[in-house]
Amino acid sequence: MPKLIFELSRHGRCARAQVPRHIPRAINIPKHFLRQEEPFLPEVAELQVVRHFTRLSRNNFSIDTQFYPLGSCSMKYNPRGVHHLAMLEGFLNHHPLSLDINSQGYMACAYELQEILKAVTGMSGVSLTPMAGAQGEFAGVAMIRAYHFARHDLERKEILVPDAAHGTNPATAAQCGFIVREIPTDTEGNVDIESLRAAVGPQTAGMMLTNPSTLGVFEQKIQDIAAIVHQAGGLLYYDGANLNAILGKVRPGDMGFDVMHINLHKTFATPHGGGGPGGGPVAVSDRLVPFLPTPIVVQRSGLYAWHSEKECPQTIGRLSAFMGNAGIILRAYMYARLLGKEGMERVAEFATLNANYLLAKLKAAGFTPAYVNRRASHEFIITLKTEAKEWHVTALDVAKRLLDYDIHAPTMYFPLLVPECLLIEPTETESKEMLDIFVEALIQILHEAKTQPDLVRTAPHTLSVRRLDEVKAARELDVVYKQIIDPL
Amino acid sequence: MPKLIFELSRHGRCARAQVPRHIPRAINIPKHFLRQEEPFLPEVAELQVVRHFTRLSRNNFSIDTQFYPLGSCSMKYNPRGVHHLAMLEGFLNHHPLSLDINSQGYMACAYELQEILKAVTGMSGVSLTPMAGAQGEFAGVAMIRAYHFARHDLERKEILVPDAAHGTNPATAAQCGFIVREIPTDTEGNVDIESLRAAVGPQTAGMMLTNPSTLGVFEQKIQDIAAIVHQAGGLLYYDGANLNAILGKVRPGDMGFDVMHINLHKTFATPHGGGGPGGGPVAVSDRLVPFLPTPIVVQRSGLYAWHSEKECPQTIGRLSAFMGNAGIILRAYMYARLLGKEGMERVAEFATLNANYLLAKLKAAGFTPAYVNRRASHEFIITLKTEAKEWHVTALDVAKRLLDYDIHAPTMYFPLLVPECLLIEPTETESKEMLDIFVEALIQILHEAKTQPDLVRTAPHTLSVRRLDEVKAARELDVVYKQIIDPL
Amino acid sequence: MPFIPHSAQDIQEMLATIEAANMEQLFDEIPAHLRVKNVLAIPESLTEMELGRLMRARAQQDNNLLCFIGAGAYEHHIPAAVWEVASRGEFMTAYTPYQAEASQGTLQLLYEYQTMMASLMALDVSNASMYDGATALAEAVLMAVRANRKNKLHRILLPRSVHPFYRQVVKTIIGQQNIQIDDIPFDINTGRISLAVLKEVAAETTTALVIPQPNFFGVLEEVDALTDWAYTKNVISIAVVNPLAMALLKPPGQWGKTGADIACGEGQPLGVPLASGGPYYGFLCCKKEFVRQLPGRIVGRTVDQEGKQGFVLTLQAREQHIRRAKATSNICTNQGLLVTASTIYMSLLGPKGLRQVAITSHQNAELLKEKLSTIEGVEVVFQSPRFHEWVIRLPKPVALVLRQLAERKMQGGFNLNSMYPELGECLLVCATETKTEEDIRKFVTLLTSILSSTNLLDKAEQGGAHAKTYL
Amino acid sequence: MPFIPHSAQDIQEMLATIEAANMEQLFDEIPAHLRVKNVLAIPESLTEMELGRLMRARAQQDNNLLCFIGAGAYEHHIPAAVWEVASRGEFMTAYTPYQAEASQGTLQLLYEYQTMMASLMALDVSNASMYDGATALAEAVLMAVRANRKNKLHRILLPRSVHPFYRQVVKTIIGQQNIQIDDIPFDINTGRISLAVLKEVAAETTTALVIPQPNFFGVLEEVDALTDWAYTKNVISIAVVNPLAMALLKPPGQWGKTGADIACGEGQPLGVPLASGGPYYGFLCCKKEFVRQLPGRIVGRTVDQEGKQGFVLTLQAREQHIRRAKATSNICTNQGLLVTASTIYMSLLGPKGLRQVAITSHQNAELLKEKLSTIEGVEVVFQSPRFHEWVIRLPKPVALVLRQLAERKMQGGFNLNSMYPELGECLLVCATETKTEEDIRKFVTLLTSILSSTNLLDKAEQGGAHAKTYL
Ligand SMILES: Cc1ncc(COP(=O)(O)O)c(C=O)c1O
Ligand SMILES: Cc1ncc(COP(=O)(O)O)c(C=O)c1O
Repeated sequence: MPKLIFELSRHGRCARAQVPRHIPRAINIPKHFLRQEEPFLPEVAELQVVRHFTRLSRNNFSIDTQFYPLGSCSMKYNPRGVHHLAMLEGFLNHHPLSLDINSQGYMACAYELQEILKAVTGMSGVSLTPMAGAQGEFAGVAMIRAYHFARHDLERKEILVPDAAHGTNPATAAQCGFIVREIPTDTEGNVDIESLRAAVGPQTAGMMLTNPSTLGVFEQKIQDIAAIVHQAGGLLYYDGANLNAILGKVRPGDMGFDVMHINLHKTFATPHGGGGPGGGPVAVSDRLVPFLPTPIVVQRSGLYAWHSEKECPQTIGRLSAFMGNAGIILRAYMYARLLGKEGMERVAEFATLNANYLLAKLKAAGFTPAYVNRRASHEFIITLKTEAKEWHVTALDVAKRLLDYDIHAPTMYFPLLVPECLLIEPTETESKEMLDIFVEALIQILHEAKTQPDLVRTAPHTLSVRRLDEVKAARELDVVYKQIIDPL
Repeated sequence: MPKLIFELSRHGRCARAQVPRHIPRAINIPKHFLRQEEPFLPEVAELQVVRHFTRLSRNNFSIDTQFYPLGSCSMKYNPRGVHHLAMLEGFLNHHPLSLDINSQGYMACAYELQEILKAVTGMSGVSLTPMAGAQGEFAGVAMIRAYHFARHDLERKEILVPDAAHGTNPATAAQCGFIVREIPTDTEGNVDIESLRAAVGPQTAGMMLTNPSTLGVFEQKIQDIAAIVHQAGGLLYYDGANLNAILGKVRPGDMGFDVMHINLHKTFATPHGGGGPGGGPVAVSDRLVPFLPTPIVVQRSGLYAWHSEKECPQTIGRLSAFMGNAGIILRAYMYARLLGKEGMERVAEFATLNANYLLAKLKAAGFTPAYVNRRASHEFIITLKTEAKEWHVTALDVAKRLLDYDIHAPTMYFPLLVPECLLIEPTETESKEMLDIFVEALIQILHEAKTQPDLVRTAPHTLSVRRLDEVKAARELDVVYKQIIDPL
Repeated sequence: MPFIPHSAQDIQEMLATIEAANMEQLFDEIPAHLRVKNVLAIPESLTEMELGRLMRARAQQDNNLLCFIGAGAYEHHIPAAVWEVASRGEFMTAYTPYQAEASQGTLQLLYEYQTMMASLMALDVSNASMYDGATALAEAVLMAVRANRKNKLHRILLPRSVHPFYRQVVKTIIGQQNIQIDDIPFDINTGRISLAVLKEVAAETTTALVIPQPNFFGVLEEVDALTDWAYTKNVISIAVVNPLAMALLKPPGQWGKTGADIACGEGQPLGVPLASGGPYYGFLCCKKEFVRQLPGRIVGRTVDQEGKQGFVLTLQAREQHIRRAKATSNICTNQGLLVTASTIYMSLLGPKGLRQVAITSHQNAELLKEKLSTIEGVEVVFQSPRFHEWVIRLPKPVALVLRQLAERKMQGGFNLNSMYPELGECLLVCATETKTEEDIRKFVTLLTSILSSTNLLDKAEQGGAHAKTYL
Repeated sequence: MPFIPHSAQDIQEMLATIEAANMEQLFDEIPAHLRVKNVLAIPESLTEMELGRLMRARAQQDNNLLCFIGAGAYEHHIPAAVWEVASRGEFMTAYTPYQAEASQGTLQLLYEYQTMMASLMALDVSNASMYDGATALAEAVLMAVRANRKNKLHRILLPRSVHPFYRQVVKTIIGQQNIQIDDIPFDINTGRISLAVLKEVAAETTTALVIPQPNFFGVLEEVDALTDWAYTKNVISIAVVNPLAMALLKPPGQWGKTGADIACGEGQPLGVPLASGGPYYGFLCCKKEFVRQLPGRIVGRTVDQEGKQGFVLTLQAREQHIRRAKATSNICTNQGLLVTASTIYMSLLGPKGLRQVAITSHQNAELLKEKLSTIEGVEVVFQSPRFHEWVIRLPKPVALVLRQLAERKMQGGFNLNSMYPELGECLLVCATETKTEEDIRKFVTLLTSILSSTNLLDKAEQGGAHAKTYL
């Protein structure tokens, strides 16, 4: 492991060519406003910086270097051409508050992406401003709230979520001031319809759902669910994290959803940057259009213009200082244009083909799918319950051991309701050979679990660090160099 | 190690988004001109290509990732800003045969670099066209030939080179039709003056020299050498590979050289690309100006123009289809502007400081310098003669073992006259700490050589491959996949 | 098939393994009548070459503008090394570092970032990023609310000298909860918060005070006094600052006697391009007693099985994927890559370089101010110390002037008209270290000529319809 | 100090270690009177920001030209992935792979390149690059000379249908040795080599025949007949080809009954930008019996101590650093990074994609030819099959027409006037896959209007002084 950059620091060093020339002019700021001592930033030369961070980067798995079957995350190829074009100086140097006449290039892209997202979702209105899925969820649930409010339907205080839902769903509902109520899943991975029926009522503001669900199966009774929620006066929210599974095949709007977000960094292949940025546009049916967050691009006599609070008096408001992650919007737009309508459909087809192929191979190799009778969507779950019991090798151990095989681990222990689970999503951009290599690795690890379980339990062995002590990290909080914080 | 890209190939695959759209038009080429079967190129998808070559890149040492004290190569930091600006579309899309009025931006840079190179070399004329040091040497020696020829001095058939010279020097002289005569080095690393005196005569066309020499010491009698060669009617060639040592301190023109090349990829920090490209501009004193290779940029009433055969009737001619490695010229120009005049001098100062510091530390640690009494220039030699004899650990072994310490090996076994030698050049862009780490590593290896010599003899141990069989490679020639060539 | 590697033979073999007759069958669990019937209303695919032509033309439309707009997004020189390294596939195409052992690069970098940002703010801890400056402020407010359990109703003092868009975002985000926002007016002469007004507005239920530095008008607030006042009133102080300015100005952790409790703001000035408004990132730092309220990801240093140093995401129990409805925030995907760029940027500049960027920006802004104030009819509005931005009043309608400038590719500043109608025809102007004397001269000349032209109104009205931004 | 990390303290400590009083003392072996006395006549240093402004302005000057020039350098779409990956520090900032174990990335890539290029040429082996196409041709000629020891005097048949700059370079490089170059005229009707003429010129001492495909005029040579003729005369055949065209056209290894012996050319069309003429790279392939004559680096596959596959530079005994004055060439630094880009380019396109690029270029060129030949007075000169370039004759002076086009940022082609005066006012025009119908329409419209304008001569003469390139 490289040292910390602070350990390379020497007083007086910096990247000289980057420092502006000294101007012989006074600083017109009274002294009591000024900083007295320097912040603790590293003092290093340009080569040291480039070498340090280049070396750090090499201590990462990534799509560009490894297969990354991280369920629910759609880690597909991020086209380099898209990134390259988004870095054109005309885009990079453009100020967000430029007048419209100086912004038509960018606005054309944003406008067209709004139209494309309407087409793929079957919705009537789109706002691109949410900066990730969770913020899209926030916007969506806030719109549900605003909708009921506008109709003076003020007692709807509950949002329903399946027990399999992603953590952002309940967290969002809570952040919007709702009470969260969990709906159980039946043995086939579907929402338990009877429980749902029992749960809805005049207090129901809406339900958040993803379909296919995070269990990797398509919710077949989706129309029943929609009917139940709608009849109770609630609205249906579609968590678009799994849109990759159905792109061009079936549309949330057609399934009865009222509002949804789209994770551009998943389905639209924008790079995830080791944690972000993302993009979480929201799409809505007619009745929610007035509530969309602003700004929104409109086309008016051949010119693009921004619509904001003034033009959208019922909007839930603004979600970012400017207009969201514009560069991600640009990239998603370009990806959509590269794919075109045929390409969109192929995404779902091949994502599904890859997932079902993997599932079939793993089943044949003796792994246990969480839902044996179901078709996999673009992802699926295997449970290592038996293995954990028999050989005391957990899903975590298997995941860590996979890293030694130079493959990123699948999502572990999510959804929470399936014990010792791995959620596996290969995506459409991986080749059959890569999938075969993955299956081989898992078979090998299963074998190791039986024959040398310690090897698996103490994995990884080949990376820059062995298994890390998370408990110590949380107990002896060290989150800032040289400033160890006492346990709280 | 990654597989070969051909092993990833599957019939029918390619990076679809990169293939031009089919146009419904006939191909107006008779069949007998056409290729019948496909070339053996890999058929792979875009992600596979990006992943394959990204992974390959990670199997390399480089300046961006490691200390690289490769003597004679000046592996210093290659400023990223320079690369970035050279990739501006206005530069990349510019055709070499664009009319001058559409080329003023590039030509301004080339012209100014010519002027800068004159200033740092103390010469009167510069041509940027040679594409690397060796082609610069070719141009230089061809000019020497043309010079004598123009004076009807037709019997000068010999070029002198010191025994320490780089292989390109004799190879170039031979390629120019000269007979090569080696001059021995004295015990202090200087050219043996008596031998030189004995060697010159009416057959002497010139002498090729670098100063400081490839032995890492400054040739103090350079003016005597110049006088001897000049009195014999020969011209003096300066191999600019070591210009980094003297930049802004002493100039070849002032030392009495008539002609020289400059390795832009060394002294001017253009990236070496794993083998190239480089740049090898030639600079000459007055009397050789008419013979410079073309094209050359001139300034004429505020506009830049190309001078070529027509304006330079005595030129040795053209050395490349267009005007040499234009992109490298651009980068060298930018580097020179970032450094400015003060920066130029600092290059020599700190390159020399680093080399002498390393030398002092290594001496103190018990290593044997090739020239104990001499000041190191920007590089220096240690000889492992004793170590080789005592512990049967060679310079090659030590070099390979250094790789395990995550440091690139110095140049080995060059110059040829010093046994078991390592030629060490740290360059000015490395920090003191890095040099200390290097010294520590060498001390450690020396210790290993004594205590566990096999560890050193079989190094490297930590890279993707162990020591490679070069003899087999040459004997069982396999230079094209699936087409093993029989031993010839 | 762009980006899909499957050969015809692959497809056959895979379908055979699945025991599916064709691709269609893979979707047999989807009710047939729900399936998309018509072809999607989306254009046909483009090749990368075709896309390149389209996008170059679009980028060209918005290119080569000279920019004196600030207002929350600032043009600074970004060393090429920043994005050359940040764009490496291993940083750019990685997911969140859930598998710590396979993500030490990102994790160590984030730990370094946290250290740098906390130190720049002179506070104890930093998280690994929020979406942007505005949402960071909203989250800071929510932190304060969570930290102060004694109040049932929470009132937040939110001065009007805070960026108007930030205030809007705060309202959108915390508006869903039982929190009241009190707008604090600014002193019309100084352009800053007046302590007297503050005292009037404050109440028992006041939970937090937001203190901008510099404020939206570029003016420096009397942060010491404000922080001290908050401390004495048991009000949590939330700084919202330009991080670059903190290399020159007193940082939040040193305001007043105790320092501000929380600091947040927009990270964009530290190596992130303007890029039409994003992706940027919000930073959020606080005193250590608030760390459990801190939303978002936090990286901690720990050891591996062999005692070797390593880094992990820590305190995850605060986060949505563990605590679900009780999480400190719903944020999941954050702005990691931007933080990567900023960390490289701060490393290149170091404390002295960063300070020099701040100083040069300030100096250029002062120069521009001097020059502009010599134009007849142009008036500098607030007479307080400024950082690199300030307000001028024009003798003609700002919208029309900006429009005329824009037609000549000059972006003269941000129109305050609709946000602060009480100020009249005011413009917020900014200069950073990127501006040369030549740029400043150009701007002054052009503005002079526009202001002295008599037919300004006629000309501009034709185009007036398009003269707005997305306010 | 840009790029120099030393702090003041470092310097002190280091000088102390060296036992030097100051920096000056480090240069004490240099005779004092030789030292530079005056400050170098070089401008002061710029910051990266300042340099950026300067270089952006310069790039802008030469930007946005529509290009129909070919003549040895061709504009093709380069997938972004090519240079995004080739520019990675580990490829770009590595030296020659002298330490094989630490350079397996570069070495494996070169092995893959050799395989691709040899296969594209249908020959047995390839080296790892020459400087450019022209020097590759010169080296190919030298190979032929070395391979043919029976001749004392060597005569090389070098057709005038070969790129004139290549012919000049060959003369510069081999002109230093005892080799005679025989220019072979082309048939004025077909634009290609006539076998009859060849037979006349050939002599006992003829060592090699150079065969271009397509030739400089874009015309396809009758390569089968030429190769067969050379074979029967014991003359070594050297193909000089556009490598991209070889995805569509018959490759050198399949010419005639035996195939050409050596193939070389310019690698630029395979993923290398125009960039004012370089860096490009030359490729050089041959039949296996010539491998010991092949200059430059060659990578071989071998095994390590444990039998694992690995790659090394091989046959180094041919090279200058071992064989010195007897080396096959003096080349040392080559064009590795360009080969890296080309290898990525060929991998992305594959055999079918590459063929499609060639076909589309051909089709666009044919379309352009049709359209241009409808302009009054414009005449297509050679009636032979072409690849993507061809010659037209104009009714007005080419130099003046080009100048007028250039003023409107249209680059109409390469002026053949000074190289081939016998052809009259001729222009070499090229279209590749990058040209749209719209581009072609623009060109035709502009040329039509220029040719029909009556005052062409007057207007253009004013600027005529600058209307030349570096011919
Ligand atoms: C099912 C699901 N919903 C929501 C989200 C949250 O999206 P984001 O990370 O873009 O905020 C995720 C992200 O992993 C997810 O997988
Ligand atoms: C001393 C010396 N001379 C000449 C050369 C040849 O230069 P190039 O590799 O640029 O052709 C080198 C390169 O290593 C060298 O070190």
